Order: sequence, then structure tokens, then C-alpha cells
Amino acid sequence: MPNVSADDLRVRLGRALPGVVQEVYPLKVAPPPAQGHAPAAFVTGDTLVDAARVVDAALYLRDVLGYAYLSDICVVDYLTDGIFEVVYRFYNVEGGPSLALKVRVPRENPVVPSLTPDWPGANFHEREAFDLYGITFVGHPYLHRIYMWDEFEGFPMRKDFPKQGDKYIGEDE
Amino acid sequence: MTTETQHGSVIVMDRRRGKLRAGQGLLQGLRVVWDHWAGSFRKNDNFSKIHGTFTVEYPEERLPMPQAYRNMPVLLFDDESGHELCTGCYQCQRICPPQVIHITQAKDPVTGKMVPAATEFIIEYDACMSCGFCAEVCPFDSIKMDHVYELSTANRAALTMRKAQLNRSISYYTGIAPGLWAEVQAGAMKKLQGSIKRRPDVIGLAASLTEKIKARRLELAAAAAAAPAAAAVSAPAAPAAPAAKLTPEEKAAKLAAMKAANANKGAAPAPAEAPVALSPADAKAAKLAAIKAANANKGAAPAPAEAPVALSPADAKAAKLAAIKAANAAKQAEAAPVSVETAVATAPLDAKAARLAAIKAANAAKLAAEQGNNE
Amino acid sequence: MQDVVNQVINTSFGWGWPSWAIALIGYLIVAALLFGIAPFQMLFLTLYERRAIARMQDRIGPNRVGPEGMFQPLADGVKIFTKEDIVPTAADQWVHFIAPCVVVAPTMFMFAVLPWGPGMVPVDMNLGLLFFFAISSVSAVGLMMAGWASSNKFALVGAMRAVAQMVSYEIPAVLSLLAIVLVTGSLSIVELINYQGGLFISTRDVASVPDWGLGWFIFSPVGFLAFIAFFIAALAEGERTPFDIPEADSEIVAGYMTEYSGMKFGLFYLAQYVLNFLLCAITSIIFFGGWQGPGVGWLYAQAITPVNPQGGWVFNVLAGVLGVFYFLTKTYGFFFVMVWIRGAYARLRIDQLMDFGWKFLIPLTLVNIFSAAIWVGLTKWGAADGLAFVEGWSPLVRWAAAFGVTLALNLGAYLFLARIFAQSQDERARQDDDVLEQLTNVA
Amino acid sequence: MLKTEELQINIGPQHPSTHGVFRMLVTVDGETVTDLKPVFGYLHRNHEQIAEVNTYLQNMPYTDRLDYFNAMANNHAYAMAVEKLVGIEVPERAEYIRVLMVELTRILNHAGALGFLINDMGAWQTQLAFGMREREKILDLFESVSGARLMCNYFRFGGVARDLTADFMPRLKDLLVAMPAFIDEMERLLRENEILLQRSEGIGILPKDLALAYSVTGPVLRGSGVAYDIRRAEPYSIYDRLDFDVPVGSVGDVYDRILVRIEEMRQSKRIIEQVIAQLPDAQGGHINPKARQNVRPPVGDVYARVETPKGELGFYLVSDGSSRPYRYKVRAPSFINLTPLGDMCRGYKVADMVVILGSIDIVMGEVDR
Repeated sequence: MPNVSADDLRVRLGRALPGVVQEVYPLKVAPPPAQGHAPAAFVTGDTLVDAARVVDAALYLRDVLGYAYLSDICVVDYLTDGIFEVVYRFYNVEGGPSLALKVRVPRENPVVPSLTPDWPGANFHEREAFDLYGITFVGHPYLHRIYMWDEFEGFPMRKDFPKQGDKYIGEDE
Repeated sequence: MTTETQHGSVIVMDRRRGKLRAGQGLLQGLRVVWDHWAGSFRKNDNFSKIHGTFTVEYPEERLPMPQAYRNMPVLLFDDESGHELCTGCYQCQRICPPQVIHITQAKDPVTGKMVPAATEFIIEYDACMSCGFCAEVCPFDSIKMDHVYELSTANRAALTMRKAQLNRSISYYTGIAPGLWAEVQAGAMKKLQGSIKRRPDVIGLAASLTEKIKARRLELAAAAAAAPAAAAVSAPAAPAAPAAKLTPEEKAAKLAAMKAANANKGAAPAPAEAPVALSPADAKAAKLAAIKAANANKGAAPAPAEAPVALSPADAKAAKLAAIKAANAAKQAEAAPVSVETAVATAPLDAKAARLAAIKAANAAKLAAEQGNNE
Repeated sequence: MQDVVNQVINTSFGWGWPSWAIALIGYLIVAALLFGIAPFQMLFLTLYERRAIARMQDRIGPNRVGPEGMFQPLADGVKIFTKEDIVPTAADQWVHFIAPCVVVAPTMFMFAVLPWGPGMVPVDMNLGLLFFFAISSVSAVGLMMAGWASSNKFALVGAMRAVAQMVSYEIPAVLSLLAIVLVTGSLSIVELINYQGGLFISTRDVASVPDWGLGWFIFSPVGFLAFIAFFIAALAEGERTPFDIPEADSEIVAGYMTEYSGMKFGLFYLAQYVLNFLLCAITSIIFFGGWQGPGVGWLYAQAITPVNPQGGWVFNVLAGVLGVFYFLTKTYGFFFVMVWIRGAYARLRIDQLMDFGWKFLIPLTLVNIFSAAIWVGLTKWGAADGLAFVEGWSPLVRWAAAFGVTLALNLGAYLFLARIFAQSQDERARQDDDVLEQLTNVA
Repeated sequence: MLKTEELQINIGPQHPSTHGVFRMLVTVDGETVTDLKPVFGYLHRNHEQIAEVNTYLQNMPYTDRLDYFNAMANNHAYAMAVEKLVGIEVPERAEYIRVLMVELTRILNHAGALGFLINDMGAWQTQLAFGMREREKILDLFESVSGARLMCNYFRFGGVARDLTADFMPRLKDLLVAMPAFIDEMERLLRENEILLQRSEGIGILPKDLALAYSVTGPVLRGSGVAYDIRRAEPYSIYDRLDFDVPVGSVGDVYDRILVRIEEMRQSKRIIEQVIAQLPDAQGGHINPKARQNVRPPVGDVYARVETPKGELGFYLVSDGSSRPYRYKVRAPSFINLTPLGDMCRGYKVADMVVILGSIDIVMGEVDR
């Protein structure tokens, strides 16, 4: 079964599509505690690609490397670093471990091109990301809320969403 | 057509195309159903059969519960000494995923230091997800999962269980899960003895007993205030009072008290007072009363169980306290008024005998506590 | 009934009342009896079905109310009576109200021509069979009214399905009966039953066979094929699985009954179960000899009838009891088969149902009519009818010849049609490209 | 062809055959579905956010509530994720017990799923009742080891909560005696039955390439002819030592999914027999004694997945070094398998739509999270 490692991918992707792969910079996930030593910074081993060209990278994975199976799209809200990280996870149907593409977008205007035209399976993933994190996927055919009702305001999975006493839950909760 | 891999292969399911389908499949289906109909007049009692009815007609017949079955957490206390295994260490409160456990740790009334016991222990049964973590993490094996599953009730507030309602005796738990208790028994009892040493006298006793002993405290005060005349009259019974060791009658009475206490596991504390109030009269009567109380209380009818309390006037206060506690505890709210008014109504009956009874019983109880600590 | 009344009034009491009075009393009694019986049939059948199907699923079924759940149907009845009757505001109030009555009434009429025992038929019409099915198809109107009036999409779809199904399954039912009618040469149900005396061979075909009341049509190839076709059609008529498409609960919530509650809903159920009972009854009458059975004929011969006035009236009662016993046994047996099928099968789709009715059942019944004609020719005709060569044969030989020929014809037709039908279904099932290219991105 | 008007019907949220509170906004032309939009979220409880305020261990019982039909499999995925994140060894015996439980779960899930599917086709509960009977037996086993029938909460980091009880193995062997009879009976009811063939053959076709593009998983993917089983493609736990076949369909319709599910039950039984044969004796230990339950993983992220009966269930965890997950993402199979529903139903009848939904085998607890 084919087995392309993450570093391998970074090299080949950089060679095939120059300018797509970005340099991984460490994230201080949590704010440093008042006393005691701060936990180590988070340096991901996966490939970090340019948000604007994620579709090219994904297509390269699918068509060249044969990682055609888009398993998961996950958003992580790094509040202290002020970014959203979108994690795309691809598998090869022949088997073997996954390859992940990571995309970092600023929290202010999170905009990512949509994979749905090429992977219809990305449809609900992206709608979920839009619903819970408010990330706009450009080119998505039907970008509506999927869990929350349409009138809902705010994006509940963001770290700065009030956990208590917002207009929906009420003060007493 | 199959493609071999290392272990096993990939099978392409055969759709059985092209054969004439003139209803054989339908007949096969009828055949299967007929077999079940014909076989359904027996009971399907073991796992290796697929025919026969497997209905369990619930209210009449119930499935046996496996020992590991977990429904709702309860607190264990020791049958003999009435001491709770819980030390209020907050482990369960910390682990509880829905956070429905609330503990108040006990303080020594004199020194004000923390003692290994919980004055109040609340579990919101209505929000409990019965994951069993509390029972797993409890280092003193004090909190265990109960097997009672018929908890449905009309008022939700009744599902917020306080310590008095959570108390179960170890003997009860060994009844439902002997194997699980046998694994932990030695360690649990050893830790219990350790923590009992660090507890002042009544703290950390099962709720019913604490009520009883608090009541005795009040009688002591009442007795001290009583006229020496009372003491004079109490001469015949006096020698027993300062006795440094338990007379057999009193031992019997104490046992009876324990029995009664266990019989009504923290449901309504009042009945527990029955034997002690009676003990000086004679042990047999006490046993009878205890058993009566126990039976009456099994029937969950408070009024008869309260009857013996009424015999002593000084118990009236105690009974009131008990009644108030019962009001918090007991499921049926009318238990409280009943007990109170019976107590008050028959208060002015023979006061002296009751006072004596009170004194003796207090001594007996103290001795009992001391012995419990020593052994 | 009337001869019994006549016996009691004129012979025993010797009052000598006029015949019209006798007839009136007889009809009144019968009508009262039937209107009492019909709802109890329904109550009993519901319990019967629930218990039987529970057994098929390794369960026990309702056994709480009364001994063995005997009073469960009554409890349900009380519940239904006490339920609130909700009429949607958007509904057409009057039609919504009338519809259940329109559905129930015909089923009651159908009892009129149903013979329960020897001489125990309310009205011996010489068009009984025709009357039966003519009336039975009236209820389709009621279903349409119900579905349309409740102004609910599910109800509307359900009513459409119900009407389409009823209309299209009348045809195979009647065609399959036509074969029987050809053989008997009469549309009267009583005549039909009388025809089925004998022992595996009807006495009308071969006079020499002993009359044990067992010369049922099911024992002849024509009758058997007609029975298969008719029973399938009856399942569709009574909206039983696998044809319970009009109230397919997993697709359209309850079909035309969706917006009904309380006793109106109960009336629909009454109609449905009474109809099922009637269909089982007519099946047992036409193909299994109704009250025919060992002993009934002999007993009835001893009884008082217009043909022999001097007999014991005790024999009347005995014959009646035995006949009704046979009749009900067969009927409930068929209802058990209905329940059995319901326990075993899934539901067809509406278009597949139509396919089955029009492309399989109707051709089959047409072939069956042809073989029925052969049967009649070989058993009854002679030189006068242009079949000279059968003249010489003994009745038994003629019967055997008819049996062989029709058997071969029917069996061949069944297998042939089954193959054709299966192939056509396979072609429908195999997806062609135009549907596949419809599978574009969802939006 | 006469012109007809299109009709919009809401199937659900309260409907007999939408498994749970699930709504299908259907546009029908006569009885033919021209468009379908799945609408859900009625059961949404923001599971992932709850998980972020819990400690790692406290999330274990919550994973039971994801897909309440096979809680054991959910436990397995989550336990694997945390063990990868912290680096906890799992003893041999624990692995075998885990696989045993998960395969039992697979059998009970498929038994139930087939029953519900036939119910959607309009059968009157019989097949479902047979499936539920076997399911009850398996749940009895779960209860005897884990203490609960559905919300097992049985797995711990580095093992399982309790070792097998003494009476477990004999009962399991009895169950395995009944299992082939049950599966054959199911097959006799489902495989040849003409009515069922008519309802399932050529219905809800999902071609191979489309199935991949939609990234559906589990029996739906294999029914479409893609032999992708995570137990085989990326072997976890001890699956690389066990022999089992991966059944795949050839057309990708409802009938293929039925066949695949039936065959998977057989394969699970085969796996269970191997596990019983190879199960190490008790001194293997049912849990790693050195494994702490209140873990504090190092900063980092991990993605672990298992093949649950419904497909690929994955957990993506991000740790900030504290005792609570910083990010906790569930990749739920039922949720993703719903994506192609609209395309699978287009062009079929209303009755088929219900059957197609049943053949996907969803659980709303997992879809809505």
C-alpha cells in the first residue's frame, strides 16, 4: 500500500506547486498561565498550505498521489494566535495512513475556497464549519447553517462565544 | 471473483441473477415465519435457541441483575458501628461528568478542623448519567452503584437525593453484589477504621443514628435540668445508670436499635428512636418495638412507626427535630405532621420513667460509641 | 331462517300467519343479528391478528386485559370512543364527516348475500356474486372523499393510491370468479355452494361420487388458479400487506386516515376489518365450499325444507350449527393466512403493484377463463353442443381428461408469465444511464 | 406525457420512518422525487463544546451517546485517540476484549439496521423482532461486563474498565451457536424474497466513483464496490492478526447494502471465534496498571479512527497541555453518509426514498451531535 509521509508530501508539493507550501510557525495554543512555566508551543508536523490555493493542493493529492478519499474537514480556533486552522484529511483507498493539509486564516475574515465542487463529500463538512465557526467557503453551492436554525446569531464553537448567559440560554443557566 | 490479501479476501456479493423467480422466495419467507409461530408456544430460555417466545412479562417476572449492573450511586455505611465509609474527599465530585455530586465536608465542632466525613452529600439523580465513574474513583469504596431501577416519580425535586436517602448498609450492598464487595472488603474496612479514629463522636454516622444521638444530647440537657426528686424516684433504676459496662438488656436494646436503624435505611429517622426510648423498660419489648418499627417502616407507613416515640415527653423535642429531618428526607410529605402531633399529643405521659430511660440510653449510647472506637 | 320462523309460528303454535308477516319477521331478525355480529367480528379479528402476529415474532401479544387479553379490543373500543374528534380547520367539514359512513355502509350491505349455513342466507339473490362485488367497490368513493376532504398531502396521496388499487384489482378478482361462474353456470352464491358437494370431484361433474360435501373448486386446476388469483386480489381489496400501500405507514403516515381521530378513525378500522372478514368468507365460500362439509348435507336432508316438509326441526338446528362451524373455521383460517402473509412480507411499491395486477394477474385469469371453458366443454357438453367425441366417455374419464388438460394449460401459463414478468422487472430494476446522469451535485 | 404540478412534502421531523427527528424536504412530481434536501440539527447539543469543558476521561461516557446503537465502537475510537496522544500501551488481553466487544457491536447493529430497513419497506416488524432478539442477547453480555446495556462506558485509557466475568464465555459460546441459524434465517427472509427484490434491486444506486467523491463510509461505500475497510486498510488494534473477508457489492443499490451487511455479520462471527481461540488468559491484565486515567497529554494533535458498523468514526483531538482537550472533533459516519441522500433519491419514488434512507442506516444522535 502507498505510504507518503507528511515531510515527503511537503517536499513533493513544494516541487510540484511552487508557492503553495507555507513555512510552519509555532502556535502558543493556550495563553501562558499566570504562574508556572507555559506549556510548549505547538509545531505541527503536517503540511501547511496557502489558503488561496488549497484546492490546487487537494487536487494534486487526489490526482497525482491518489489520495482521493477526503475523510474529514476540521476547524480549530486558536484564539490566542488569532487564527483559524482548517485541517483537511485525505486517505488513499489502497490503504495506509492519512495525509493532512492545514490552512490558516485570520479570525477577522476567515475565507477559504470550497472543495465541494470537486468533492461533493465536502458539502456537509464545510456547512458545519460555516455553521459553528463562521468560516466562509467561496464557491460552496449551498452555504447555509446545518445544525443551528437559520436565525441563530453568532458561531457557537468559537472560543469567544459566551458559554453562559447569552440571549438563547438565558442568565439562569 | 475474489482478490486475495494477507488475511482473508475481498468477496463480491453474488446477486443470484438470472434464475427463475416464480414465488419460491415468498414460500421460503412463509416457511420461516411459520416455524417461529409453531415454536412460539415454548419459552426461549437460553442463548443457543432462536425459536420460542422471549418475552419477559415485566412486573411479574424480572431479569436477574448482573453484579456489575449500575444504575444510581449510593453511599455505604457500616452495619455494626453505623459509620459511613465516605470521608468527603471530593474525588467523585471532581470526576462526575455531569457534575451532579455536591459534598460538604464535616468540621470538628471543637477545633474546627476538617474531619474525614461528609456532613451533607447530595446527588441529583435526575441529571445523573450513571456512568459509574464515582464508584470507580472512590478510594474508600464508599460510593457504589445501586441496582434499583424503578425511580420514576411525579415530582422532580424528589430526585435530588440527600445523604439520609443515599445511605445504604454494607449488608445491603453485599446482598446485591457479593463478588464485587468481596474484592474490596478488606481494604475498605481498614481505611474505615482509620478514618473513624479521626472523627469526633457523632460525625460521620449514618443519618438515622446521628438523629438518634442528637436527640439523646437534648435529653441529657433536659435530665440535667430535672429536679433531684426525679433522681430520688429514679433510685430503683439508678444502679444501672452509672454502670461502666453494658447490661445484657441494654446490649440487646442497642442491637435492636441497630436493627431498626438498618431496617429503615434513612427513610424516616424517627422509628430508630423506638428501641432506645423503650430500652429501660425491658429489652424484649425493645426488640419487639424494633421489629414492629422495622416492619411498619418497610410498609412505608410512618404513623405506626412513630408510635413508640410518643411514650417519652422529652422525646417530643427530639421527635420534632426528627420529624423536620423526616420532612426533608421522607418522600411523602405528610409523614412529618403526623409524627409531630402524635409526639406532642401523648407528651405528658409518665415523665419520670422516660427521663430515666433517656439517661440510661444516653450512657448506653456513649459506651457503645466508645466501644466502637476501641475495637 | 324463514322456514324456521314458519315452523315455530305456524306449525308449533298453529297461528297461521300470512307469509309476508313471516318473511318480515325473518328479515328483521336476520338484519338485527347481522348488525350485531359485524362489529364483534371486527373486535375479535383485531385481537386475533395481534395475538397471531405476536406469536410469529416470538412475542406473546396483548394478554393483560381479561383472560388472555380477551377484553383488549373492548378496551381499545372504549379508548377510541372517548378520544377527542379533531377536524382540521382547512378540511371540508361535511365531506370529512360523511366519508367514514360511506366507507362503512357497503360492507354492511355485503352481509346480505352471505350464506352462513344450509338455508341460512339472508337474501338468496340469483345475482349474489355480482351484488357482492358491485357493493364492495362503492367504498372506494368513501376513501377518495376522506383523502380529499382532509386537505392533507399524505391523505390525498393515500386516497389516490387507494382508489387506483381498488379499481385495478376489481378486475382480476371478478375475472377469476368468472371462471367459476362458467363452470357452475350460475351467479347465485347458494347455487355455487350447492355445486361443491361430493368428494374431491363435484357431484355435478360426476354424479357417482359420494356426497361428503368435499367437492370443492380448490381441487380442480381451474379452481386452484382462480383461488390464487382471487386471494391475491382480495389482499389488495382489503388493503392487506403486501398491498397495504394506501396506508403505508412508513411512507405516507396513515394514508387517507391521517387526519381522522376518535370514532371516525374507528369506523375506518371497522370497515377495513369487516371487509377483510367478508373477503375471507367469500373465498371460503367460492373455493372451499362455504358450509359444505362432511355431514351437513345429510343432516339438512333430514331437516324441514320447502322440499321435504315433514322432517325434524332438530335437524335444522344441527345442520345449521355444523354448517356455520365449518364456514367460520374456513373463514378464520383464511384470515390467519392473511396475518401470516403480513408477518412475512414487505410492501410493494404502487407502480409495482399496478404492474403485478395488469401484467401478471389479469393475463393469468384470462388464461384461466379459457381453461374453464375447456373444463365445461369436456365435462358437460355433448354432441348437441358439437363435442361428439366425448359422448362415448364415462363421466370419470371426461373429468380426468378435463383435469389433465386444464392442469397442463394453467401450469404452463403460470411459469411462462412468471418468467416474462420477472424479466420485465429486472429490466425496470437495471438502472439505465439517463437516471445515472441525473445524479449531479446536490445543491 | 401530461404536464403535472410539483408538490413539496415535508417528511418529518415527526414521521414513522425517519430514524429520529430528521426532516426531508422533498419535491415530488406525482410519486417521483425530483429534489430532496435533508434538514437536521433538531438533536444538536454541541457535543464538541461539552467535550472541551470536560476532562479527557469525562468525555468517555459522552461518546456512548453519539451512536447509541454501538457505544462500544465509539469508546474504542476515543480511547485509541487519547492513547495515541499520550502514548499509552494497551495490554494484549485488553486489545482482544476490545475487539470482541466491537465485533459483537457490529453484529447487533447490523441485525437492527436490517430489521429497520425491512420495516421501512413495510414489513410488519417481524424481521426487526428477530434482529432485536439477538440484539438483546448481546446486550445482556454487555451488561454483565460493563454494567449497562446501551451506554456501556466500558473502555478506559490503556484497557477496559472490568475484566470478563466468569459466566461471560459460556454465554458467548451459546450465542455463537444461535448466530449462524439467525443469520441464515435472515438471509432466507431477505435474499430471495421476490417482493424484497423488487423493492431493493436497482434502488438508490450510488456508483463507485460517486461514492468515493461523496466520501461515504462503511457498508454504503462497500456496497458500491469499493473494498475499503479500515480494519484492513489501516489495521489498528489487533486486526492485522485476524482473518476476515471484506464483502463488497457490485451495483451499489439497496440490495447490495443488504447483502454486504448480512455477510459482515458472518465475518464478525468469524472474528469473534478467532478472538475466543487466541484470547490470552487473565494474567495478561485487562488494563495497563501504569496508565493514569486523568491524563495530561503533551501539546499536539492526533486523529484516530475505527471502522464502526456504520463506517469510519474518527476523533481529532488537539491538546494544549492541560487536562481538558483544546479541540475535540468527531467525524461521524452517519453524518457523512447522509451527504449523497439527495442524489441517491432523485428520480425514484417516494416509497424508495424511505428505503434508501433506511439502507444508509443513520443514527441521529451521531448526525446531530
